[in-house]
Amino acid sequence: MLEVRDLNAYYGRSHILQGVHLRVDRGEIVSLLGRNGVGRSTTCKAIMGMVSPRGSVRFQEKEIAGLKPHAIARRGVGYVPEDRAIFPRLTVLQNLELGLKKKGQKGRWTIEDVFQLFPRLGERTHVLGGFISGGEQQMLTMCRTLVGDPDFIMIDEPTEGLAPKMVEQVSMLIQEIARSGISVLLVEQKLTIALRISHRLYVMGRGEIVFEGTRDEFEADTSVRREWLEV
Amino acid sequence: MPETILSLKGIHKNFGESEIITGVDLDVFRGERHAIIGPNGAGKSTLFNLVSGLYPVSEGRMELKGHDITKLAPHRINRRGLSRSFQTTNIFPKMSVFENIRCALLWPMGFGHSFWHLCERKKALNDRSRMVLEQIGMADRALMPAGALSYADQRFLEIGITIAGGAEIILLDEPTAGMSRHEIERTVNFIREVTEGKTLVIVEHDMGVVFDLADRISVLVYGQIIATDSPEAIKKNEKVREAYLGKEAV
Amino acid sequence: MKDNTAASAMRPFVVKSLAILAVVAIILLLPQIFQTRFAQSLLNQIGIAVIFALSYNMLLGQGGMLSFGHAVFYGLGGFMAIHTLKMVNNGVVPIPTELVPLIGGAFSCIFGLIFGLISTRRAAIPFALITLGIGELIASCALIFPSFFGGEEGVSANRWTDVTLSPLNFGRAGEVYLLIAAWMLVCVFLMYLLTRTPLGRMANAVRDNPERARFIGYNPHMVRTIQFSLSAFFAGIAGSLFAINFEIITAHALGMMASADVLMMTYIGGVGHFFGPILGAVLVTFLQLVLANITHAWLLYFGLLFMCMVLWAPNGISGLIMLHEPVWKAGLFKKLLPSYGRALVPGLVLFLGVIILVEINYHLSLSTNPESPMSLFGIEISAQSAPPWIASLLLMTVGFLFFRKAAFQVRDAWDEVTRRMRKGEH
Amino acid sequence: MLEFILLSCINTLIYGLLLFMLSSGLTLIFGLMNVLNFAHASFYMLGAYFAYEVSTHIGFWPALVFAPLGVGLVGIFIERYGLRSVHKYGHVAELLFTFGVFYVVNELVILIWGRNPVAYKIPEMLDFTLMSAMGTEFSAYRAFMLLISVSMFAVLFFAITRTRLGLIIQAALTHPDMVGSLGHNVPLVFMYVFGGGAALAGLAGVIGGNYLITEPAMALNLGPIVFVVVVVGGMGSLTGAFVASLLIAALQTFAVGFEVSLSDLLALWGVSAPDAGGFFHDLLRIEISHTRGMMPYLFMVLMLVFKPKGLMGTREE
Repeated sequence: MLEVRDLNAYYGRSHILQGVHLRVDRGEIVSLLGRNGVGRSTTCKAIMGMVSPRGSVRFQEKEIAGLKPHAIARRGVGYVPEDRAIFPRLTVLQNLELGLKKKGQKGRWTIEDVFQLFPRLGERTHVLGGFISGGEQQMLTMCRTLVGDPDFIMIDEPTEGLAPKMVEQVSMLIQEIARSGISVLLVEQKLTIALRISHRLYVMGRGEIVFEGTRDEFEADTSVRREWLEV
Repeated sequence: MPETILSLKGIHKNFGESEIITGVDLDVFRGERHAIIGPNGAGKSTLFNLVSGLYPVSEGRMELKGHDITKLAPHRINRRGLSRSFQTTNIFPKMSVFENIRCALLWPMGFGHSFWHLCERKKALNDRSRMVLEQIGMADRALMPAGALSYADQRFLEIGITIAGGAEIILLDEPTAGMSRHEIERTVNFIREVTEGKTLVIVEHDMGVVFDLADRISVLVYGQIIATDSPEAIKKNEKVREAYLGKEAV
Repeated sequence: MKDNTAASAMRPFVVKSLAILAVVAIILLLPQIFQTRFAQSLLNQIGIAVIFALSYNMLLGQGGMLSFGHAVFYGLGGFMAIHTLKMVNNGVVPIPTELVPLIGGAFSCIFGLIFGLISTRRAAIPFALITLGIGELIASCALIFPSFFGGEEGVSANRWTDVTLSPLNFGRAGEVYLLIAAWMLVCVFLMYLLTRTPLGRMANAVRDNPERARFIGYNPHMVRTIQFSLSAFFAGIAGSLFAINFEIITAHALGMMASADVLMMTYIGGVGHFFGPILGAVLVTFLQLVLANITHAWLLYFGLLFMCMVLWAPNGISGLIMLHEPVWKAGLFKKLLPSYGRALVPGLVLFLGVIILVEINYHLSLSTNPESPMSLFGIEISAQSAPPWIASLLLMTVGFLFFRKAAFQVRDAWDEVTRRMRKGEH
Repeated sequence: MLEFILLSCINTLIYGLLLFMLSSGLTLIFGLMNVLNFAHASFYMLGAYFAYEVSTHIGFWPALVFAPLGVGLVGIFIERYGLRSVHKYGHVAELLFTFGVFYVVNELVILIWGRNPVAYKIPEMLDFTLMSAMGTEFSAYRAFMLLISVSMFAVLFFAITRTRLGLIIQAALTHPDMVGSLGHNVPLVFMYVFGGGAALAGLAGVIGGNYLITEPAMALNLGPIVFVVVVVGGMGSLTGAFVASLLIAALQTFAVGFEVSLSDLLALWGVSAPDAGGFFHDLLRIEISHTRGMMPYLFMVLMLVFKPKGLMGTREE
């Protein structure tokens, strides 16, 4: 579904991504792990066209590197950024409506589905986005991207700063998304959820991929963990 | 009884509706290496931004060497002997590496806003700039524009700017972010070396670095410090394990 | 070994001193070479413009402060100087003419300090707006304080006095040139030295990253304020020299358009290098005086030139020159020349088309009798007939198409050169 | 006195709404794109000149439609082929670019229409006295201006709060990147907003150009005042711009009526002004009405000293 080859990105003159490659197949949950500042978010932004990439990004057999973000989004790529980016002056409902690419768009997920799944959001349709809790914001931002009917979605650090109960809900939603046929690239720092729900994992260090493999391979290879992830 | 150099009393900080720091009390002792750890979003960087004066505190009192610094502007706090680094690289990108360091030395060496001295003519200033460059291992790149350095080198320069002035208390915000194990080791040694005899407060994710460097550790969770203790005691602390490291603590 | 290093350390010093001496000699000899009245006046105005533009670059280039009201300090200095001259004329105070610019400068500096405190709290856009407002404020003050600003007709005085330090009495334009040249050399030298002082360095640091500057002990507001008032000082000197040169100054000198002129002059010269504004001042003043005699449309050409610079050469002429320095050193400059040559011809064609269009339009809208024939490049044409219009549009279209093609060739040539230089490095 | 107050109130309202018509576009563009459009008052001038041209050939009513449209197109062209390409050099470069546009438009207007004011007149149809109260005449054209500006704000308000494009604009004010990655073409939206802001300024020119005067200096005269409005109101705040527009209009309108000077005040206290010449003489003789031109700037400077964020500003450094 998504194939990234030799992806490079620069901020000013500093070389942030140095030849990243990764692959996500249909219906898969793939995790991208790594410490703060190794370039995970930049990878997402480069795929999304928000930082100008050099290299190849093929999505559903077509090259998308170099396109504008909105064009990439219209091809079916969704992105949930780390900072959630809820529009604070718009209501919950308006936030969701902006997720639709066209007015009245109907896809795998509709706004009604979202409200059914998360009654909490349904109760607060007319509350301004700036006045809902962090957990609700996380749900809202994921749902906002979902109603735009992407075939592939990148989720950047969805559990950051959430209470354990919310974390549980988020990971359930991610699995739900994958079941509906949407591929997921999950960017995480913590291992707990990533290990539990993803099919394959990539580990990033300093602008390149330093490990790729299945869950079992990852569990077996403790040296990667030690060098690039934890403690 | 060790002497307290930095003391925070009942610090609160809210941005609009959301309260990020919800009552922090902390005493940092002179000469210790103090690490602040905690999950993402716990407010560690915010705490640094409060202490260094970038944000005004909503409530509470901060003292540096016994003087109230609660309402002081960043440059005033800096002049009292507190220097900090940033999590995201924050240097002077268009100026040369040497110039970056030299600028950081101007105020501590008493040049102030003077426009009657020529920087080139001040031997002590230039000697010390070169010394700091040697320390951070960048003497060979002194004339390169700082923006053209590699990411890791920019991180070193960032720390270089922070320690150059010889501040008594140094705050480092995730100095090893984005580095490999190898570079991290180099950085830890370097930090240990340059903060010898000074007070260090460090925010860090990497537990290896924390347990390696710190004399004492504070754990910040949801805007509150739930424990401050020696590394060994923190490792054993049940509350910390539960709140932060999780059940699968490695 | 030791002697060797000392000698090699000495060499740049000697070369530098010789170069400076040569420049001083040339500046002093210039009026001997160009002796017409026009040349005299041009040289005087260039000298003034150089100081003014450099003082402006202390804000824009070195401090990252885009000011739309810098002429305020030029004008205030000028008015102070002219009042001082008047008092000397009336025998109230015996101040030698050579030192009058110092008084104008000091006067501006005081106002610079006051306005600097108000306006430099923030840089970039808010600063630009505030300077614009202060500029307008002072300009409108000019109308209600006639005793200082002289109302519509301005203030005039006589520069010819016996109260001088030197044997000169500044009756002739040539003598004024010496005064201007001397002040110009001193000011250029001082402003150059300023860039190398702690304040100058911190101005750069604050320009690049004000937040970080606060964490190495500096208050960006204070650094900017001091830089701002020093810049006002030099602008005041330039304004005083203007007053001495013309013996009259009006409120136009401190208005918005005067501020715009110095901004555009400096930017065209280039703000990234110290010598940029000097180039800009020389070029623009020259064009201004020469072209203003030939065409009414000078300001339009000036504006278009400025916009082209903003769009395609944001570092100005000096930036363009310095871009070629490494290419020249690598001996690859000749690789670029063919593509430049190919771009030059269509560029000139395009330019010619624009000129014809502008000139016939000016003739139609401004001349008393639009039907009368006009002369363009020595050719008599009628602005109301079709041929010149067609010719102009044709030239513009053809020129544009070929110029675009040539622009791609220039880019390719540059890519090639950069590739080669990279290879050479490794 | 009552008559003066009534007259001044009406003038304030008209002038204030005109100012707001200009500053609303400017504030919106600033809030959205972080571009301070120096050429904004040039669009106002172009609106007046276009309207003059159209109304001499076809009539005023077509001009009311076509002139703002034309100015909007000019704005779109400038955004698409100029501003967007200097964006990569930063905000100062963008400001310099719009400053260049301002300068060149000024010269082009002189080139095409000459240096003298053109005879852009109020349409005869509206050139009569609508009503007069307490000796004050209220012309139909003023009523028309009020009508146009008020209805325009109704449309603008509706467009921003109710339409999908308005929602996208509001969202892009805080998170332009996110709006893009949801599949909305943000650069295109920016272009429309820039064009819309220009058209708004153009409309102000159409209805203001004949009420005031249509001449090459009109952009230079009004431009800085519009900036004052934006600064005083707080950068990027529409409500702030509205309040500041009316405030500054009131300040300038009411100032005209007070022909009182310091020496008159002193005379009230029984002190007669010393008859010395010079600076203090000037100071004592200034009548409040003379300060009309400098009022806005003085107000702005005072504002900056005491409340640098502006009336309703939320932005910090």
